[in-house]
Amino acid sequence: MTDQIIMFISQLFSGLKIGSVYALVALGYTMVYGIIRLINFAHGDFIMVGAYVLMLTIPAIVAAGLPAWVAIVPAVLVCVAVGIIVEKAAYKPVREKGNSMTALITAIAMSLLLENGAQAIFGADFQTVPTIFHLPSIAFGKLKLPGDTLLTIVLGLIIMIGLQLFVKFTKQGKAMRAVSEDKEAAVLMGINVNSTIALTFAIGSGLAAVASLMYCAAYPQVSPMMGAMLGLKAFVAAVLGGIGSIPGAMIGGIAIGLVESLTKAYIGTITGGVITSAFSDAIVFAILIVVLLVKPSGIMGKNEGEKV
Amino acid sequence: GCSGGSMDDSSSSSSAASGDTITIGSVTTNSGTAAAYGEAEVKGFELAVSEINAKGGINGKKVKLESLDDKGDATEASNAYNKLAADNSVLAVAGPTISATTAAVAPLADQTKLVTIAPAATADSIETGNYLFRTCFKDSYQGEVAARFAAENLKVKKVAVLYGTGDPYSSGVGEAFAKAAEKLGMQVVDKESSSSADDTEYSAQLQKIQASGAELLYAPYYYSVAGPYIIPQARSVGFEGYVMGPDGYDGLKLTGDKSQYDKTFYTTHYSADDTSNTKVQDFIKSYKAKNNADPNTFAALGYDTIYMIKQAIEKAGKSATREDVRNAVAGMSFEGVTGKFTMDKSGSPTKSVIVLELKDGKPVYNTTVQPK
Amino acid sequence: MKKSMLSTRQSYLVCFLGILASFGVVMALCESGIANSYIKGIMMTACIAIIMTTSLNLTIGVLGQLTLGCCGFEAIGAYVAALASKYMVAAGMLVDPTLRFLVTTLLGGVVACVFGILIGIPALRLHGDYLAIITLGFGEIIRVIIQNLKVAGGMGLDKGAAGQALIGIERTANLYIVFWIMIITVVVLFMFGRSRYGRAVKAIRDDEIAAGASGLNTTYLKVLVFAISAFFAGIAGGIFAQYIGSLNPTMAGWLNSINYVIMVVFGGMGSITGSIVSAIGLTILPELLRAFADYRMLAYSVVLVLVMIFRPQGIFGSWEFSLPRLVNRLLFRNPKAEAEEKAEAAGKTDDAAETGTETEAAETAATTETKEA
Amino acid sequence: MTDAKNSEQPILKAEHLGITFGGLKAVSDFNMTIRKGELIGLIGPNGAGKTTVFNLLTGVYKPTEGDFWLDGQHMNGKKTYQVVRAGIARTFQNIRLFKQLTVEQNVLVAFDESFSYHMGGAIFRTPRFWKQENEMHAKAMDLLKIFDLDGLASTQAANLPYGQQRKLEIARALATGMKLLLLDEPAAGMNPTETEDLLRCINTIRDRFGIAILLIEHDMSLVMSVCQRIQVLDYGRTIASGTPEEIANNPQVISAYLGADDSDDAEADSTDHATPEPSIAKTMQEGAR
Amino acid sequence: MLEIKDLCVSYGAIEAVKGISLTVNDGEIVSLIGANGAGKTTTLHTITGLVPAKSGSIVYDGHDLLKTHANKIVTLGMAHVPEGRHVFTRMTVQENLEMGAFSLKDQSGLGKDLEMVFDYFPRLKERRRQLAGTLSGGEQQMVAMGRALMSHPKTILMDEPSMGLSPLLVKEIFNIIVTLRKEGITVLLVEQNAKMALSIADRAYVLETGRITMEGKASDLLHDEKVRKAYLGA
Ligand SMILES: Nc1ncnc2c1ncn2[C@@H]1O[C@H](COP(=O)(O)OP(=O)(O)OP(=O)(O)O)[C@@H](O)[C@H]1O
Ligand SMILES: Nc1ncnc2c1ncn2[C@@H]1O[C@H](COP(=O)(O)OP(=O)(O)OP(=O)(O)O)[C@@H](O)[C@H]1O
Ligand SMILES: CC(C)C[C@H](N)C(=O)O
Ligand SMILES: [Mg+2]
Ligand SMILES: [Mg+2]
Repeated sequence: MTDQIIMFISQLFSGLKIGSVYALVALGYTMVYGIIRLINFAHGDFIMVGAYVLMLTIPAIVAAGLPAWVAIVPAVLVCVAVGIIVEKAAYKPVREKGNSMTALITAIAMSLLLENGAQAIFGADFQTVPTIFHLPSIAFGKLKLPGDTLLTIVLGLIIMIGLQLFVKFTKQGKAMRAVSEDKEAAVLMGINVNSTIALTFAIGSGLAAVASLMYCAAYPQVSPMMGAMLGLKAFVAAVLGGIGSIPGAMIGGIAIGLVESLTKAYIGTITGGVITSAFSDAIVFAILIVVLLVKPSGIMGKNEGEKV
Repeated sequence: GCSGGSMDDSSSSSSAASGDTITIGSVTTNSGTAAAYGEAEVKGFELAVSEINAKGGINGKKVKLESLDDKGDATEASNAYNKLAADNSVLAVAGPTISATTAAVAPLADQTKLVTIAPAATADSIETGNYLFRTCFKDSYQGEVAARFAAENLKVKKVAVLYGTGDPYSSGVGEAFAKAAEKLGMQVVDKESSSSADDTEYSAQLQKIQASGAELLYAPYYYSVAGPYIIPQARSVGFEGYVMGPDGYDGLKLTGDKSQYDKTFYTTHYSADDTSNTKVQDFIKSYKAKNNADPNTFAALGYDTIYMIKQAIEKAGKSATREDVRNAVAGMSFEGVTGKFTMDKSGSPTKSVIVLELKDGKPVYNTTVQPK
Repeated sequence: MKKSMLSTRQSYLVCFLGILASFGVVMALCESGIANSYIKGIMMTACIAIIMTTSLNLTIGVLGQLTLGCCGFEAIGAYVAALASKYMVAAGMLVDPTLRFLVTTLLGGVVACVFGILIGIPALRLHGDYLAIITLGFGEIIRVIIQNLKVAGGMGLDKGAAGQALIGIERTANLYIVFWIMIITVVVLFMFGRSRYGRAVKAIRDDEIAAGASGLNTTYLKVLVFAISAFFAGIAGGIFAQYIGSLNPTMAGWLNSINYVIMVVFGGMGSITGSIVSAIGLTILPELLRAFADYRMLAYSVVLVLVMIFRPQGIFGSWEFSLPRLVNRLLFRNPKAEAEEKAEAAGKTDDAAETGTETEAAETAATTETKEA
Repeated sequence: MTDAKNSEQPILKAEHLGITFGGLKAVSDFNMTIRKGELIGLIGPNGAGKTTVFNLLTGVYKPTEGDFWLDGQHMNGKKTYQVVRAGIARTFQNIRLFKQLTVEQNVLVAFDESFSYHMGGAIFRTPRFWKQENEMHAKAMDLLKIFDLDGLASTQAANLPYGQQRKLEIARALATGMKLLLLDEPAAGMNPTETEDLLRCINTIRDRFGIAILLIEHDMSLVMSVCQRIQVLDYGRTIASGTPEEIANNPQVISAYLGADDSDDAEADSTDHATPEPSIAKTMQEGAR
Repeated sequence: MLEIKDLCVSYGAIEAVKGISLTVNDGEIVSLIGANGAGKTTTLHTITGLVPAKSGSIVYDGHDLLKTHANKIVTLGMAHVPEGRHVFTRMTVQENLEMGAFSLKDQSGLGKDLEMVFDYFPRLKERRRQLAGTLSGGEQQMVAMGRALMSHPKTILMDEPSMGLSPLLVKEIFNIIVTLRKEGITVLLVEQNAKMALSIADRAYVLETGRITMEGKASDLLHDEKVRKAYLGA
């Protein structure tokens, strides 16, 4: 293998690494958006919450002789609790009285609340998270593929398939789809709308905890604001893939990860230095825009053209 | 007839600080991504103020610190600053924290004739040569010292630079380093950039740097980015050369294997084990007593900033006006925990730079580069 | 009943007098020195926020399309105005600062408007959250581009090289002039809203398909609204640049845009009064909360959630304040007018009582301005 | 009425119009000619493609085959608003009003194109602005009067009862100044009394405005009493077209749409609850007379 | 048996239902007729818990419906075919029908139930894989009715089932209602097509602006002069 190819492949993998984290986060967005048509701006901050739980519990867990990743258990519990509280305390009352714009502002406000709350509790400073996985890299000659990257990708795929099966085939999954389309009709079918929405939030928030584990494994640091940009990118990923679509979130996440990594690596060379790797964020958004203009519902999204 | 509406009127040619207290204002970044710096600075301010008050204040008057947050935002910073400026009892301002907000405040300082000393805003461009001063050296100087250190002490030939374009600090130091490196006969083999100074993933750029054969990577980022992301990622793509950074590396966050931080150097303002400076140990002791933690560079700069103001007010005398204080700061010589220095004409100190090296994850004093 | 009320012409006159009066108050405050530079700074920030919010309200409240990229346009306006001003200063053109301020600000608005059209044409094919995310994307792209633009130089990379540094912009913004720009903005937006254009735009908000089927060129109107919003955002940017004196590309970021969206929704979608009051209120609120330093953002977000829960339509809903109506009420008390008033307060008739309420929003600007000071 | 057939140019001419949705041929080979003053019925089973024909004629969908002309002007590929300005207006099967606007404003919006003051005029409130606004107001009130809606001019549209919403939708369509009016099930959800009222309205506007109307309706008594000709769609194809009498007796139409005439049971309807009242064909014939 | 007593419902300041009482006995078809906005839909919505009542009582089979959670009502054997169809637009026809059986503990009879619905509405069988949102109005009405049947209801509330349907289908739907009754299902039928509704109903109520103004045997009402004039378009 030439150096060029090795470089290319490792770029691909570094794209996949961040991409599969985006995908995990995007799955949470998609679940929640799918059911209540709300961009849950606070979702990125759920990840921050999860990350703080990891930071706080890992030392104790390691001290108890357990592997660090066991910290996912308290992280999921806390995230689920936070998710359900946010839904019950803020989103539900607003959903019942307001419109979609109000709901969006509420979500933004919840995001601010979580960020500033975390800052009040933990301070604004960054704090590091202990190493979570001690996975060996898999080496092919000069090419080294980090173990946790592979794990993140595999985990992302498993969760995606699991969710897809859940939503398609279980009763609760069907209830979610019904609620997402028509709450009144769903009630008439005997579905408890509120608990279905709560369940969706629980799943979405649980996913956020998983995402925070994988994120902290790759980027071992927490801060109150860490969720903002991550959340935004993941949301872009969800929209790119077709928001509401579970495979779409996965595809969107991976796509954004790859685009980021490959543009950082090659855009400068391709454009002869006119556009540098510093443009990578802009390029991600440009691709999103192009995709949406060509296919307004995203890569995997169903076209919901309104029937006149 | 619109003068009243003009933002440029300087109504307040402030009278002497009346009453028996002197108010020092501060505008710092206490929330948002750069909050840690602001918080450290405020701790430095508070320590200095309490020490000063314990020793009887300035010119016999008690000192009061009026501390405001700018959230790292230019508009917030100017509003906060204007609030201080409108208060005639404020004689001087310490802050703002980062260059971006300092740039917004600089013209206000000139306009309201209120001396303002930024502890750590290092960007070159904020200089006005009038009411704005700083306690720290500036980026071009810092970059140049780093380049000189690389050439003379580390004796490298090929260097690479990586910086974030979104941040004037990161790109400012990065460019300064590159320019100086070329002047000193080193070869800048690769120059990479990131979208912002708080990205998390740099391996694409780092891989190219590794491929370019650089012996030293100059990566001017904040401590929160260089520690957990840049250095480990550089090591994981196989880069084994030196890594250098600016004062933002202070308090570097370490993760994982400590040995990956070996061969890392950075330029800064002060070192805890700089034995050449006797003030340092006293400062560390009282800081620890008050805050139960080790001070970092920014706390040290904040601490010095207040003492600079004290020195200036004392010199200006009991009935000092804002202008008097300004004149006292201009050209002053000062000796503090971050070194001994003199203010130049444009309001920046000419001061020595300390280079620290990470050994087993701990910063260790390496050398002091004296100003030429 | 009409007889006992102000005629249309009289209503206009009342509004104009109201505006003059409020300007008088602002002037008195400034000239007497009651308003120090801090208060003046806040008034300036509030004026900028009013321009941003009322014009954004046209897109969000009146057209009903959520955009999260308004600060992208503000940034374009700011950078264009700043660079133009620097260039003019360097070239010795337009030495009169007021004139230079007006010309560069207008230029900022025009360039932002052009971008608004270019971006609006493709973007407005999308709706709702998709439009929101796409405009957010444009804002971010603008940020990154400015950041990397050699001429803008991030922010003052190199003070030596002319034109690169976007600090040291001449601070020519004058509160009185900005006040009048704000008034003009509000009046223009108000008149636009109460004309066939405004009606058409509201029709699109209520049902785009039916609007097309009523013969409206919906694409044209949507882009028009977008362009107007962008124009005023650019104006606001031009003022901002020449008030603050230094620029940073992060101003184009989505977090800033969201702040203005919050102001719009907070005040009430479609209500110019609401936008003005919330722009002023949310500019002042954080200043008042300064005392609570660490907790002020926390408090702010809690307040926001509570307002959304207990008053989801925003503080003013779609209600507009009207000075002529107030005058009518005070001078010609009669039950019918009051009933009408009540109906309107309930948000039932949007702007049916056209003539009686003509320049009320401009008026609101005036009176609220007074409140602020 | 039949002399309308002899008039010069047809208002609408559609030839072989068709559209496919991912394999589903919703409409195919649709031909129709409508002349001034005519009122044509378009009927057919649910899902036959009637609404889709409307969508094709108003530019909501682009036809995948065929062409149509309005007053001799080729209309394929025109945007909705262009079609409307050229002279085709419609109502919707599911009412689409501008809910937050007042009744009068709903109509004013549709006038929009016939008024020409510009933005400058709006902002500076020029005399032209006032003149046109007043004119518009007067015209709108005239139009609303036809539908007895003038008293409700400043009510918010969403607060109107259903029947009046239907009427307002028609008034709004009329305000576009069209030559051809497409009505999609205007009587749906109305009781017979309200339907009768609507029928009167339709007749009035046709006579008063001299326009052509194409009407989709499942209420046979209405269709049969007002339409001169009826075209029947099934599975997107035209299965019959002709006078109401011809249609009412067309076996294909009966089996696909009207249902067999179980007039035997009809007598029993009031006594035997087990049988619904089926004498639709009878009602139709009555109406047709 | 369904018994409503003194029911009042309001939307904010608007009083839509002003104290109505009505009874539906097992195995009956009871028709509720009235002009637009009379409060018919509101009544049905209140029965199935979609809208809260202000006062009064609704008892069904000994259960106080006003105290029963809306989503539990269907498990008591009451299905509601809502006005405006409310099909799940992004689900296929078949998925919609399956949703109808959501409340059933035992899902094993699903296939048979589907066949039953397809027998009633052969059109749906053709379109079983089409997204319900792209169906024509009439087809959607069939989906809504089919979906209600899937829950094995003892009582069905129908809100204008004939709206927008072709004459043939209207007839079919009324036939189906009659068949349902024959199978022992109780039907509360809201209709604009009063003539047809009265001709198949046992009893009927006339609702005018939130109040019941007339009630009695359907056949009597069908011949009542006032009713004929107001609702039958005689
Ligand atoms: N956008 C679309 N995508 C897919 N199929 C569609 C679409 N629009 C219409 N159809 C299909 O085309 C057929 C005709 O629909 P259309 O709405 O024209 O029926 P219709 O004759 O108006 O029926 P109804 O009397 O029930 O309103 C239907 O089978 C419908 O499912
Ligand atoms: N969600 C709502 N909010 C406010 N008012 C409502 C609401 N729904 C119905 N109403 C009002 O309640 C009254 C009764 O409405 P309802 O829908 O029950 O009538 P209906 O008899 O079903 O009429 P239709 O024949 O038009 O279906 C009407 O005046 C209506 O305007
Ligand atoms: C606190 C410091 C790291 C700030 C940095 N020197 C700047 O100018 O932005
Ligand atoms: Mg149809
Ligand atoms: Mg109803």
